[in-house]
Amino acid sequence: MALTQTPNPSMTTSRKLTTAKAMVEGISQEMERDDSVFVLGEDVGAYGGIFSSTTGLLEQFGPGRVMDTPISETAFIGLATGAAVEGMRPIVELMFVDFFGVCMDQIYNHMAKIHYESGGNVKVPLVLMTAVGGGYSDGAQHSQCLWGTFAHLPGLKVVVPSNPADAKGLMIAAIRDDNPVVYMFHKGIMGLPWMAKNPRSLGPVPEEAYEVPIGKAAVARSGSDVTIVTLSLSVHHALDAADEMAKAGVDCEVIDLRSLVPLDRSAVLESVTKTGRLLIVDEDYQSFGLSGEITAIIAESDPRLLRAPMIRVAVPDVPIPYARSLEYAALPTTERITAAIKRIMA
Amino acid sequence: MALTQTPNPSMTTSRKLTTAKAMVEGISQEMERDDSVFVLGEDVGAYGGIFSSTTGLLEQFGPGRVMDTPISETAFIGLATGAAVEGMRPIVELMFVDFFGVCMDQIYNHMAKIHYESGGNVKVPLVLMTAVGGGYSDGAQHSQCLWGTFAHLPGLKVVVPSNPADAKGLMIAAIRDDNPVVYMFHKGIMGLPWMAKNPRSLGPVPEEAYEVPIGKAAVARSGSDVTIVTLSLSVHHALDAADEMAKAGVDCEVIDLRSLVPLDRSAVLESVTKTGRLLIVDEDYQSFGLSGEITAIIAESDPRLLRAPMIRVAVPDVPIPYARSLEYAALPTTERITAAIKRIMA
Amino acid sequence: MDQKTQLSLYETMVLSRTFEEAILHDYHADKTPQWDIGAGLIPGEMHLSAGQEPVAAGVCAHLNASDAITATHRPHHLAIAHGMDLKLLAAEIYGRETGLGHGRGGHMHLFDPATHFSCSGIIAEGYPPALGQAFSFKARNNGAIAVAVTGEGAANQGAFHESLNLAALWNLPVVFVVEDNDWAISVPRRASTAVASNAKRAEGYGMPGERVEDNSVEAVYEAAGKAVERARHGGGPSLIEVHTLRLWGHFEGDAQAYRNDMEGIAERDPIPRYAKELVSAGVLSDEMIASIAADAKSSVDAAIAFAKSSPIPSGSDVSKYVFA
Amino acid sequence: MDQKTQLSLYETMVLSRTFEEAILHDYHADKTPQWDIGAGLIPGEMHLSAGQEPVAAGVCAHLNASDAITATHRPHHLAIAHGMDLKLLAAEIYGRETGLGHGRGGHMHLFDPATHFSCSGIIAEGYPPALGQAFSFKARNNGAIAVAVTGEGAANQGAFHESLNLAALWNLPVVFVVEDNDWAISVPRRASTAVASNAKRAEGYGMPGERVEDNSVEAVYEAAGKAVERARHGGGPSLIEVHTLRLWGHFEGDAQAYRNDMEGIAERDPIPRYAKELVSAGVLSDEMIASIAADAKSSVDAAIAFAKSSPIPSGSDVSKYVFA
Ligand SMILES: Cc1ncc(C[n+]2csc(CCOP(=O)(O)OP(=O)(O)O)c2C)c(N)n1
Ligand SMILES: Cc1ncc(C[n+]2csc(CCOP(=O)(O)OP(=O)(O)O)c2C)c(N)n1
Ligand SMILES: [Mg+2]
Ligand SMILES: [Mg+2]
Repeated sequence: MALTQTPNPSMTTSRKLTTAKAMVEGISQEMERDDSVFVLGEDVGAYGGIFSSTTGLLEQFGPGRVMDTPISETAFIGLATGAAVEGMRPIVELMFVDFFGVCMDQIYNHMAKIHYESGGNVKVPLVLMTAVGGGYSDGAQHSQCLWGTFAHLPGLKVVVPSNPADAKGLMIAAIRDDNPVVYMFHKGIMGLPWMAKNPRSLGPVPEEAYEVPIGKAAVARSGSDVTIVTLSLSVHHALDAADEMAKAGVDCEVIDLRSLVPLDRSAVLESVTKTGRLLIVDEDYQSFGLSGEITAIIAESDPRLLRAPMIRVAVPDVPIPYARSLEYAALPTTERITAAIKRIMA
Repeated sequence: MALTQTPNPSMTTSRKLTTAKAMVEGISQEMERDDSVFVLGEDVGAYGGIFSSTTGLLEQFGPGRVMDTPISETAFIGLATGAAVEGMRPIVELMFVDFFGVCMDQIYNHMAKIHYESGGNVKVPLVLMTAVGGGYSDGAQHSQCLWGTFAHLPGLKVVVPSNPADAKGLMIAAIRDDNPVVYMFHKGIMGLPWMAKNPRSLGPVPEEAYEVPIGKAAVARSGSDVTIVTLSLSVHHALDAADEMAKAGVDCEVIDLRSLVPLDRSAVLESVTKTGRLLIVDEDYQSFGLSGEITAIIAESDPRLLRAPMIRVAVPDVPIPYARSLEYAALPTTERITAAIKRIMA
Repeated sequence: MDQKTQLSLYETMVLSRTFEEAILHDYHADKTPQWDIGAGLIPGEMHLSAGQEPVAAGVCAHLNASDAITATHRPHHLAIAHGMDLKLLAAEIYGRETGLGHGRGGHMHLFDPATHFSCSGIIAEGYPPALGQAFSFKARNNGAIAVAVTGEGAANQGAFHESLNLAALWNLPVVFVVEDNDWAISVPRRASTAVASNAKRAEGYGMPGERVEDNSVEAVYEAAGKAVERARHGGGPSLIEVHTLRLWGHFEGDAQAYRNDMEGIAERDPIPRYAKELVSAGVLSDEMIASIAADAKSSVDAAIAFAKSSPIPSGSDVSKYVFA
Repeated sequence: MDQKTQLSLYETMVLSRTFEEAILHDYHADKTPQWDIGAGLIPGEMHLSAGQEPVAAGVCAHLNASDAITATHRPHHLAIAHGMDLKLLAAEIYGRETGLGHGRGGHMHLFDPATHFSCSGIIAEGYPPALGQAFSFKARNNGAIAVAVTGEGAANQGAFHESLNLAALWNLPVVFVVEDNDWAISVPRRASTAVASNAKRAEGYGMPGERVEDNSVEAVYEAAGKAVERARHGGGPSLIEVHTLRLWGHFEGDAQAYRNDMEGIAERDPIPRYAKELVSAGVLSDEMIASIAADAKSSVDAAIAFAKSSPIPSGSDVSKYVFA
C-alpha cells in the first residue's frame, strides 16, 4: 500500500460500538478529563440527541454541563463562540446541517474569523457537530450534506467520519483542537435502531481515549486501477462497489477523506499517480463543491496523470426530493458508483 | 473567434453610463413596463442604495414601490419570496453579500427550493441583488465575493456582470426570469465617485431595454495561447494582464463567465480545446468553489486537453485582511495574474 | 355562536383527525419487523397534529381560499381546515406523481396555489413569506389576508421577531398564530421561553396579542375572528397564541420518555370534549356524530385510495422542476 | 453623584472624542484630490461614535477589565471607555503589525483579550457571543459580567430576540445596551422599529428594561449601575436603551442628505453640555477643562505616533493566523 495509513486504533480492540456510541464515548472521556468541555444544543439533554449523539451525557454530567437550548441557533451557537473565547471548550450541536441558514453568520463571520481578525490573539476552541445526509425521505430541508459550503469558507476545520473508530478519534481530536471544528456525522452511519443503517456502522472501537489526526485521509481499500475519492456514508457504497468490481477484475482504491479542511491533497495525488483514474463520490451537490476541488488537486499538479476523464457520482444540482424513487436517483448509490467504474475503465 | 459571442449591445450606442447607472436604468425601465416589479432593502430609498444601485428610483416610483426596510434580512427577503409566490416580481437588495449568514435560510431553503418542492406549481420570480468584493480595506466581513457558495446550492440562478452594458442587460433578464436570480455586483465596477474604480466601469449602454441572456459567457478577449476564465472585476485585471503579456508575445483569451448558474461549460471547453492552457482568476475563496468547478469541466471531458497544469489566482483560504498590504496579497491582482501567465507558459 | 358554525368547526376537526389516523395507520403498517423510518408506503419524518385541531378549525373558519396560510412541519390540520384537496395532499404524503408537488415535497413541503397554502420544515421561517403574500394582497387591495403559524418553540427564533416588527411597521394584513403545545420535541416551554405568554411579546411590536388558554375551538374561533377582521380591514397584524395539546409524539416513532404530562391525556383530547359539549348543548346527537365520522372516513378513504393508486415518480425525472 | 465620578465620566468622554477627532483628521487627510475610501493612511469604512460618548462612559464606569464588552461597527467610544490600550487600538486602525489584530482586523474587528473587548461589523451579531462570555463567567463564578451593545436599527435583527430570550432563560450576567441614535444609516427609527422603546421589548423576556431619554452621561450611569449590579449579583440580564446622538455621518463620507435633524445639532453635543453643567456645579473649571483636554491630546498623540511609526504587515504573511 503506497499511502501512509493512520494506524487504525480499531485494530487493537474487539469491542464493537455503533458510530453514535463511539462519538458519545469520545465526548464523555473528554468531559471527564477537562471540565471546560460542555455540550449544548436542541434536545441534547433528556432526549439524548435526535440522532443519539449525546445519549447518556445528561445523566453522567448533569444539567450544568449538558444543556437543552431554545430553538435559537444564532444565540446558542454564538454563546458557544463566546464561551470558547473565554477558554471553555463547548461542543454545540446544530441538529441538522440543513438549518445552517438561520445561524451561518455566527458560524462563518464570527466563530471562523475571530482568530484571524485578532491576529492570533483570540482562540475559538469548539466543536460544532451536526447531522448530515439523506436516504430516508426527509425531503429538501433535512437531507443535505453541505460540507462543500462549510469547507469553502476559511477558518473552520471540517471533519467527516465514516465509521465508529474514526468517529471517536476525530471527536477527541476536534475537542482538543484549538480551532473551531465542524464535525459532520451522517445519520446513516450512526447505527440508529430506527433507520436503515450501513452494516459498518457497528465496528471495533478502542476503550481508551485516542485521536485520529485531523487532515489525514485513510485508504479504506487499496487498489491499482481506479481511485475513488469519497467520504462519510459513501465510503461504504464505494467499498461495496469495489468488491463487486473486484469480481470483474477491476481493482479499486477507496480514499476516505475524513477531513475536508485541512484536505489531504497528497493522499489523493499519490493514489491517482498510481491508478491514473479518478472517480469522485460525493453526497453533497455536484457543482461548485468537493468534487471540483479534488479534481483541481490533480489539474494543478499534472493533468496528464489522468488516463481517462474524471467521473463524478454526486447529487445532481437538485434539491433532495421526497419520494424514494426520486431521492435514490439523486443519491450516490452503489449502483451509480459501479456503473461509473465500468465507464471509467471502458 | 471560435466562440459564439452574445451580440454586444454596447456596439450600437455611444452613450456611456457607469455600471451603477446602467443597473438602475434597467430596473427603472422594467418598473415602468411592469407594475408588479418593486424594490426593497436597506437604504434603497432616500439614500439610493449604499452602492448606488437604486439611485433615483424612490423619486421616480414613490414609497409604494421603493421601500426602505428595517435591518431584518430574514423578514424582508422572506417577504420578497412570499410576494413573488403571489405573482409580484420583487427586487430585493442584500446590502453586502457578506450578510448572507443572517438570512440564508430564507434564500436557500425557501426562495431556491419552493419551485422544486412544489413540483413546478409555484414560481418565485425575484431578483436578489447584492454587492460583492474587496479592495478598499473593508475587512473580513464586508469584502467577500461568495459566489461559489450561492452557485453550489441548487435552485438559484447566479449572475455576475463585469461591465455597464452587461449589468443592464443581465438585470433586465433577471427581472424577467421566472426563477430567483442572485445578481452580484462588484463595488469596484459600479463607477462610484468615492471609490477607486476600474476605468471600464464607465461604458457604452444602449438606451432601450434589452436582455443579456443568462447562462452565456462572453469572450472578453480572444486569444490562442492561454485561456483565462474569470468574472466580475477580475475580468479587467485579466484583460490588463493579457495586454501586458501580448507585448511578450503571449496571446491570452479571456472568458467572462457572466453567469455561474447556469454555467456556460461549452464556452470554457471550446476555449481550452484551442489553447490547451487554463488559468482561473477568482476573487472568491480558492478551495471548494468556482475554480474547482471550472477545472472539472475539462477533467470530465478530456483532461489531456491541458498541456500544462491548471493555475488558480484566487483568494487563498484566508478571511480578507484589513491592512492594504495584506489585502492586496490576497486579492487576484494584475500582477498575480501576469506572474501566473508567465508560469503557465514556461 | 350559531349551531351551523359549531357543527362546521366540529366537522373540520373530525375530518383532520380522521385523515391523520389513516396516515398514522399506514405510516406504521409496513415499517416492521425492524422499524425503519425510511421504509414503507409513507417514509420520512411524520409530524401529526392530533390534539391541535382546535387551532386550525377555529382560525380557518374565518378564511376563504384566497387567504394565505404558511404552516409548519406539522401542517395537516391547517391544510385540511383551509380546504386543501385531500387527494392532492394524500398523494403528496405517499410520494406520488399526482401529489401537490409531484412527490418532490413531502409532508413538510406542501404548496397549494389553489388555497395559497404552504409550509416549511424550518421552524419560524414560514413567517417571513406570509408577510410577502400579505404585502401583495395589500398592494392589490384584494381583501385577502395571510395567516402565519408557528409553534411556541419556534417563537424563540429570530424570524419571529423580525416578522412581527416588519408586519406591524408596514401594517400588513397578517394574523400570527402560535401553537403552544407545551413542547418543542423534548424541550418543555419553560426551558425555551422566558415569558409566560407570547401575547406579551406582541406588545413589543405595538400589536394586539391574545393568549387563548383553553384548547377550545370556540375560544380560538372568537380570538381569530377579531384578528382576521382587523387584518382584513386595514387594522394591521395581530398575534394569537393558543395553549393547545400535542396528543401524540413529536414525530412518529418518538417514545416520549421525556414527557411528564401524559397522565389523563386522553381526557384532554379536544375533539371528544367538544362533541360532549355540543351533545349536552343539544347541537349534536349520537347519530350525527356517526354520520360526520362516516363522511370524514369516506373522504379520507377516497383520498388515500387515490394516492395509493397513483404512479410513483420516475427516477429519471429527478432534475425536472429545478428551474421554471 | 460624587465629583470624582463626574470628573472621571467627563474625562472618559473627552478622551474618546479627542481620539476620534484625530482619526477623523487623518482619515480625510490623504484621500484627496479624488476622495477614495480605500486610499490613505486609514482606509476602509470609518464609523465614528462622536455624540454617543455618554453611553460608553456611563456604562463602562461600572466595569473593570475582567468584564466583557461586545460592541458594534461603531466601537471606539466603548473600547476607550473600557480601558483599551490606545496604542494597540490606533495601530490596528492604521493597519499596522503592532495593532490589536496585527492589522488583520481593522476598526470594526477589535479583539482585546486584556479587556475582554470585541466588536463585529454584522449588526446585532455581537449579542450572542456576549452570552457565552457571561456563561463562562457564571460557570467560573468569577463575578464578571458581559455587556452587549447594539444600535436601535440592529434591535430589529433576529439575534436580538434570541439573545434576550436565552440570557433571561439561563439567568446570565449580561447587560444589553441599545444605542438609539435615531438613525440606521439613512433609515429613521420610525421606519425601522414598531415600538417607541426597546425597554418595552425587554418585558417580552421577563427582563427589566429602561429607556434613558436624555443623552446624559449621568442618567446612563445611574441606569447602568442598577443593571450591572443586578447582573453581578445573580439577578440576571437587563436592557438599557439610551436615546443618544449620532453627531457625524453614519460613516465618514456620508453626506447625510437624508437627515432632517441637523439644525442645532452642535448644541446637542453631550460633551460641551456636560462641561457646562459641571462648571456651573463648580466641579469643573476652565483650567481643568484645558488640562483634561491636554492630557487627552497627549495620550492620543502618543498612540497615533506609535501607530504611524509601526511596521506595515508584510503581504507574504497573509496566511498567518488562519488557524491556531
Ligand atoms: C431552525 C430549525 N431548528 C431546529 C429544527 C428542528 N425542529 C423541528 S420541529 C422542532 C420543535 C418545534 O417546536 P415547536 O415550534 O413548539 O413546534 P411543535 O413541534 O411543538 O409543533 C425542532 C427543534 C428546525 N426544523 N428548524
Ligand atoms: C446583518 C447586517 N445587515 C446590514 C448591515 C449594514 N449596516 C451596517 S451599520 C447599519 C446601520 C446600523 O444601525 P444601528 O444599529 O442603529 O447602529 P448605528 O449605525 O446607528 O450606530 C447597517 C444597515 C450590517 N452590518 N449587518
Ligand atoms: Mg411546540
Ligand atoms: Mg442607530
